[in-house]
Parts: sequence; structure tokens; C-alpha cells
Amino acid sequence: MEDKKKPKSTSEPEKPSESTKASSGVESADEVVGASAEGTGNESKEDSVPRKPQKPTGPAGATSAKKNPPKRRPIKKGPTYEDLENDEQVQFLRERFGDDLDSAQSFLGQKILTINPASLFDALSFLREELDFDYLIDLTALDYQGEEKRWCLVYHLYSYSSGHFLRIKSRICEGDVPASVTPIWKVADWLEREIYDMFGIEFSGHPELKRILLPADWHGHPLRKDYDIKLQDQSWVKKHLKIRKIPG
Amino acid sequence: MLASYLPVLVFLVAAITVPVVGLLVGRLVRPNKPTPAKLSPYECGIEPETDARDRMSIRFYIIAILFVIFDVETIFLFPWAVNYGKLALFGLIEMLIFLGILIAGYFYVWKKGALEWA
Amino acid sequence: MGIDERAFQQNVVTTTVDSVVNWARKSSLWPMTFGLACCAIEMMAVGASRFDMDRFGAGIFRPSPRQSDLIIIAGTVTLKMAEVIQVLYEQMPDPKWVISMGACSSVGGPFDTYATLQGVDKVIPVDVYIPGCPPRPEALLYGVMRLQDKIDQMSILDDKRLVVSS
Amino acid sequence: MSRETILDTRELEINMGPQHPSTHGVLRVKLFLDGERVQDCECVIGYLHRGVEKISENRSYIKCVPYYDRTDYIAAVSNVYGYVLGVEKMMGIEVPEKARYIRIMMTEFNRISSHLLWLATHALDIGAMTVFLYCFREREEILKLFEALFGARLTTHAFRIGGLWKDFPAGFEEAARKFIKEFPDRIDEYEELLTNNRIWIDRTKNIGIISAEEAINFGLSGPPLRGSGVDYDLRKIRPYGGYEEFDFEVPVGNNGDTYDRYIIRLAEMRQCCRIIEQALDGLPEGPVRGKAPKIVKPPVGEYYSGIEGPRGELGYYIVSDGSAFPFRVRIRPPTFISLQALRRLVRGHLVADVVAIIGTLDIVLGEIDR
Repeated sequence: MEDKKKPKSTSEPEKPSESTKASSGVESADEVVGASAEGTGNESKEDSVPRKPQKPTGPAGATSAKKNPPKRRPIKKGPTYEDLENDEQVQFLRERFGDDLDSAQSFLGQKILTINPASLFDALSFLREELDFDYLIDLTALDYQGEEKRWCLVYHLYSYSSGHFLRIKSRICEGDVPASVTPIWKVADWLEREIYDMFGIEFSGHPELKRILLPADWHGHPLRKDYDIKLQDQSWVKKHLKIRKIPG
Repeated sequence: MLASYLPVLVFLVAAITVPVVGLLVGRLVRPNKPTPAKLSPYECGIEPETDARDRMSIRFYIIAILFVIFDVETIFLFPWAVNYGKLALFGLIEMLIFLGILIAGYFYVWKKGALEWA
Repeated sequence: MGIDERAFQQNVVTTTVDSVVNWARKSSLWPMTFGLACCAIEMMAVGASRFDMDRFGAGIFRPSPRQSDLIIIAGTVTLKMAEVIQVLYEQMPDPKWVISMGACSSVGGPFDTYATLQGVDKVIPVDVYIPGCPPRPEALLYGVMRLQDKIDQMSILDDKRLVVSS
Repeated sequence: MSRETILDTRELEINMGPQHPSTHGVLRVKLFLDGERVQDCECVIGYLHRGVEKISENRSYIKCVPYYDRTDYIAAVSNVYGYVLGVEKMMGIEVPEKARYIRIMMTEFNRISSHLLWLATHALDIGAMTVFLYCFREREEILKLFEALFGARLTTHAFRIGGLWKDFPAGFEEAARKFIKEFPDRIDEYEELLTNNRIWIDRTKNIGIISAEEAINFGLSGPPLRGSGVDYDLRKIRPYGGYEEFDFEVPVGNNGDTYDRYIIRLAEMRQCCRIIEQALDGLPEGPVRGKAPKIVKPPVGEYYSGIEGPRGELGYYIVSDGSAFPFRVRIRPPTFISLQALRRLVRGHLVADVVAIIGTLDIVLGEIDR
């Protein structure tokens, strides 16, 4: 039921071993739900072992109903990526950009368009001018470490006139320098500076690309998956701080 | 005759001893550790790059001078006001002329926009 | 200094002077407005009318380090901010005290990350640590009271490192 | 370039630095001045960057919640609300009716307490000392309610995934009703102090004007956006968590200056009282804790849950790879984006107006630096 055309990793950022467990994750979640009230929190394993009836704890007169094994509830189908080709916006973009529009999906009702980075800039300016997406809600990046196209830029757009909400994703490789969208939306200035600060992705045409959150002469980009959470830049600390010896 | 100046003397002595004693005790009691870092100019916690003595805009100087002029003008009013009775009409006209000149100057300054802040 | 420092020893005169000086210092602890994060909001609540820090003489928040004798580090100290704290602490006139308010400034709190200094005492000497995240206003008041007790034991002699030649 | 006469001076660069009474925490603004007039300004932030987004990649879904209390510590309840809504939507968890009503009620209480703190510090920066004490008097009442229900005053860890931690304690509803009965005429007290105050009008009228198009282009949201006349309130446009059942107006200003944003926030506080009243009247019965698994493992996917925080649109872009740890949680910080407009708003004003403009943007450095 997964459509083959969609490259496996575009939207499902899972490590290969995870995907099978994911669907079962939802099932096991429901099993635990049936935990009886006065029983202790019983961690049910993957395959729900039928519980042996427990002796009713608490005062004798309390609920002495024997615990019956939890009946198997129908597995609730978690939300998945539906393909949406019939959406008129997608068609509008499809004939405008052809195969540069890699895939169009929706997850939990939110439209996701994955666009080839080559034509990302003019796709976005097209969306800004023609389809009047004048509000760039947020711009961020994801790090699929280990995959050939490592970074994924994520643009959240909203249009005041039509009230549509859209998420544009675009996979770029490690060394790519995507075009900055500050000429289209002024809000992107700091958002791109933060992406550069946290991920190390440069943006061409950005007015003044330098670190925004970390100190200017800090080495390393913390939000990368290979950057350890506790890794402090010791050379910076030595240069700027006089660390005292704490007595005792 | 001299006795009537005694209160002034007492007042003078008190006015001198109180600050001197306060400062002396302070100097004796307070720690005194002037380190170079402590004496560096305070710039909201940032190491100052440029010297604090920078060339300021001229308009601050103009505003300051205007204040001094009109302040001195009010000082001249005090002796006039004290023995206003003896000076009578002559004193009144004299002071009106004096004030008139200064108020004309004030309007000139006002229209020239020297009082505009910023 | 006119009077020869070495002449002083612990005697009746200096103990009474000590008690007067310490009483004066501890009842007018002027903190510096130095709020970093969530603890700063609780510090403001302590400055307001319900938990009123003015009852302890510490209610007047001075904007600049030159006029404050107490710095309350209220919030997470990041490495970038630690550099600023060093400068501010240096620029405060002696005698000066430091209250490290909250778990973040005392030991890094929940933020054990690449950008957070695990404890402000790595950078400046701290007198009173107040646990809590954020500590309740009463906890900050208790911390100020503990600092006042500490000031009571101070003496003007030890500041001047008077050496009694035996 | 004309010859430099003695009247010309170099551009004065002043640090309105990290330690400054009116930068609401640790914001550093480099001001480039000609005399007292601001030519340009550059914001240096990051003095409170604790890496919350990196932390949330190393904690389980439930353990991330206390960190979002501490990013925007003034509106902690609504910060957690956005994240919890997102995770529940991805997990498909049904929240019981009563929990939904309490959540909306407490978020509106939080909006009032956040606006009160904004008014206190904004007025204090401009010089009105008494307003600070008046506002904190009311804010303490709300913090008592938070303490009674959530157990903490500020970092409340208000909501759990699937509902609430526990139901109202005894006497909570009477205290809440008493508060919202008295609060409107407390707002009148503030208005008496400020609205027609000559100094307040001089310091805020026509200061920091931004037009509607520019506000949209700068991505502003919340009161800074509505001040310029754009009627965009997420509670109306994309209702979440049951807001469609409540009727309230969205106050909108017209000429987008500091005074209009002040009027809007006061009007918003009155609307919050109306919402709370409707929530208290229509409070359904029933449990408060929904059915939520012990180990929260949302299915593989991503979801952007945006809510209307007191400072603007607060969004959580949660990307899950099916494991118990989020793959990425991106917080869309409204004040980070409204601070970006400071450079445009400040140009040409006096240094004293910079203080008023920083106050009207209602910035919180914990959320800007995350």
C-alpha cells in the first residue's frame, strides 16, 4: 500500500530497523491501556502475555471481581502518509514544475510538498507571488545523518487570503548551499542564521550569515546528530573564561 | 554685634565636621581593593572596545549652555526679590527690562529650534 | 591610610565597630537587577508586595554593578553569559556577595548541555546557594537571611589582612 | 562626502547590553546613535541558549514537557499545551471533555498572568512604578490558583499527554470565579493609571509603528500583528482543543503603534475572563486523565501544532521516527521572530523609545534563545 514512486526516506526519517517496530509500537501502546485500575502498572511486553488472575488486593470487601484477560481491541490504525494527487494546488504546481515536485503527501491533514532543491527558490517565489503564501510561519532543518541527502529544509507557509497551510520540504546534500529566501520573506533572515548556527548549512545571498545563538567563535554545530549533547567547546572556554578551582 | 554671627559659626562648624567624620570613618572601615578590572568602564557587562571619552554631539553642549544662562538669570532675581520694598518702582522697571531682554533671547532660541532634543 | 593598620587587634573597640558596620551592611543589601531566566521572575515576585524583600533592606534593585553589593544569579548561566558575569562581578565594589539562586546557577540544573556552565561557582565565588527550580520566593528570602547571618560573622579586620606580629 | 566639521560626530555605538534593567533578561542591543537618535541597531542574542531542542532529542516524549515550561517561563502553561496537543494528535489520544475545558481555562489564566507581567515590566521600563505593584498583586492571585491545581507557581508542568495530572482541589472553582468577578475592575484601575495618562500617551503614541504588510512580511503574530490591524488569531482561524465552543472577540488595533498594542492586550485580558467564565459555567463532569500509554511512541510522521500563545503563534513541529525519543522537536518561537522586527521599528526613534518598543514586543529571552 506504500506507493513505490515515493523514495523510501523522503518523509519517513526512520532508521531501517525501526519501521517494523513502529507499527507494532502502536499496538503495544493499546495493550497497556487496558491496565486495571488497582493493579500495579504492569508493563506489557510486545506480545501481550495473558495475565494470570491476580488476588484482589486491598480490604476484603473491595472489588473482588476476578481480572479477566484483556479482550483484543481492533488495532487502531495510526495516522500515515496519504498521497494527494487530486488536490488542485498540487495539480497547479505539478504542471508548473513537472517532476521537480518530487512528492505530494498529507499527514494528519497537513499538506507536505517535497521539492527538488534545484528549483526550490523559484518554487517558493512562485508560491509567494501567484498562490499568495505571504506568511512564512517557520523555517527549519532536519538532519538525516548517514543518508546521502543529509539535510532536509522545512518551510511552513500560510496564506492570509486563501487560509491554506502548507509544508515544503527539500532534501539537500551535505555540502550544498541552498539559496536564501530573505528576498521573498524578510522573516527568513534570523531563521536562516539559526539554521547555519545549529546545522552549519550556508545560504547563498543571505545579507549577513553569522552565528546567532552560540558565541561567534564557537566550533561545531550542535543540532547535528553526531554532535554530543555535553560537548563543550573547550578552546572557547579556555580563551574566554577563567574557571576557578572550587575549594573543597 | 559679633555675637549675632555665632549661629552662623556653629552652623559652619557642623557643616564641616559631619561630612569629614563620615568620610574618615568610611575610609577607615571600608575595604579598598582597586583592581584594573574593577576600574574598567562599565558597559553592561561587555568588555569596552573604544575609550569612553568619545566626541559627543554638539547639541548636548548647546542645551547645557542655555540651561546655565537661564539659571544664572534666576540667581539675579534673588537679591532683587529680597529687598523689593526699598527698590520700589525703579527696581520693578529695571528688572522688567532685564527679564525682557532674556525672554526675547529665549524666544529666539526657541524659534531657532535649539531646544529640540535629539 | 593615616592610622597604622598593623596596630589593630581584636579588642573591645573593633568588636563594637564590627557589630555596627555589619548591622549597617546587612540591613542595606542592594541587589543588582540581574535576572537571567525563570528564577528572575520569582525574584521579581519577591520584589513585589506579597513577599516584599524590602523588609530585609534588600528591596532596592540597582541597575548598575557600581551601586550594588549583592548579585543574585537568578537563572541558567550559559557559557556566553559566564563571560559577562565575570566582568560584572569584577566591577562591583567591595564588600560584595553572591547568591546563586536556583538549581541552574548552582549546579547547571536540568540543562546539562553543550552551552550551559555547570554552576556559577566555576566563575565567581558564591556565598549562598538556594535550591529549587525556581525556588519559592520564601526560599529566596531565607537565602537572604542566611547571607545576613554570614555578614554578621564578618569583621573589618579580616578585610585588611591585618597581621598581628606575634 | 562633505568635509567633516566640528559639528559632525562619528556614529556613537552604545551597548544596551545583556545586563540592563529594561532588556527583559539577557538581550544585548548594539545601538548606533547620532546624538540621541537611533540610526540602526543590531540585536545580539544567545546569552540564554541552553539547547532545549537538542535536549528534546535525547529525552522521551513525556520527559520533554518540563523543558518547555522553562523555555517560555512566563507563559509556561500555554507552552506545554502546544506540545501536548501535537503529541496527542499524532498518537490519536482522546482527551476527556472535562480535561479539555480545564486546559482552555488554565491557558487563558496563563494569558492573563503573562499579560500582567508584560504590563508590569513595560510600565516599569517607561517609569510607572505603581503599575508594577498593582499588576503583581493580581498575578499572585493567579499563581495561587496554579499552585493549587498544578502544584507549582511558575514552571507548572501543567498538562500530561492525555489530560491532566489531577482534578480541581476543593474550593478551586470558587476562587477562580471570585478572581474573574473582580478582575475586570482591576483592569479599569490600570486603565485609570495609564490610558489617559499624559506621559504614557507621549511615550507610546506613534512609537514603533509598523504597517500591516510589513508585519506580515516580518512574520509577526499575536498582539504585535493585531496591533497593525491584521485580524489573525489562531484560536479563531484554526481552532484547536475546543476553542470553537467559546465565543470571544479578538481585539484589533489600527495604526500599529505601541499604544494600540497596549490597548489590545488590556482588551485581550477582558476576553480571557469571558472565556474562563464560559468554561467554568459549562464545565462537564467526568474523568480528567485520558487513556494514554505509559511509553509514548507516536507513529512515524510529523505534525506542526500551532497555538495562540500570549506573545503570538507558538508552534511545535514534532517529527517522530517511531521510537520513544522525538526525532526532532522544533519550537517556533514567536518572540524570536517579533524581536527581528526591532531593527525596523527602532530606526529614527530616541533611545528612550527603544525601551518602550522592546517592552511592547513582550519578548522573553528563554523562548528566543531556547
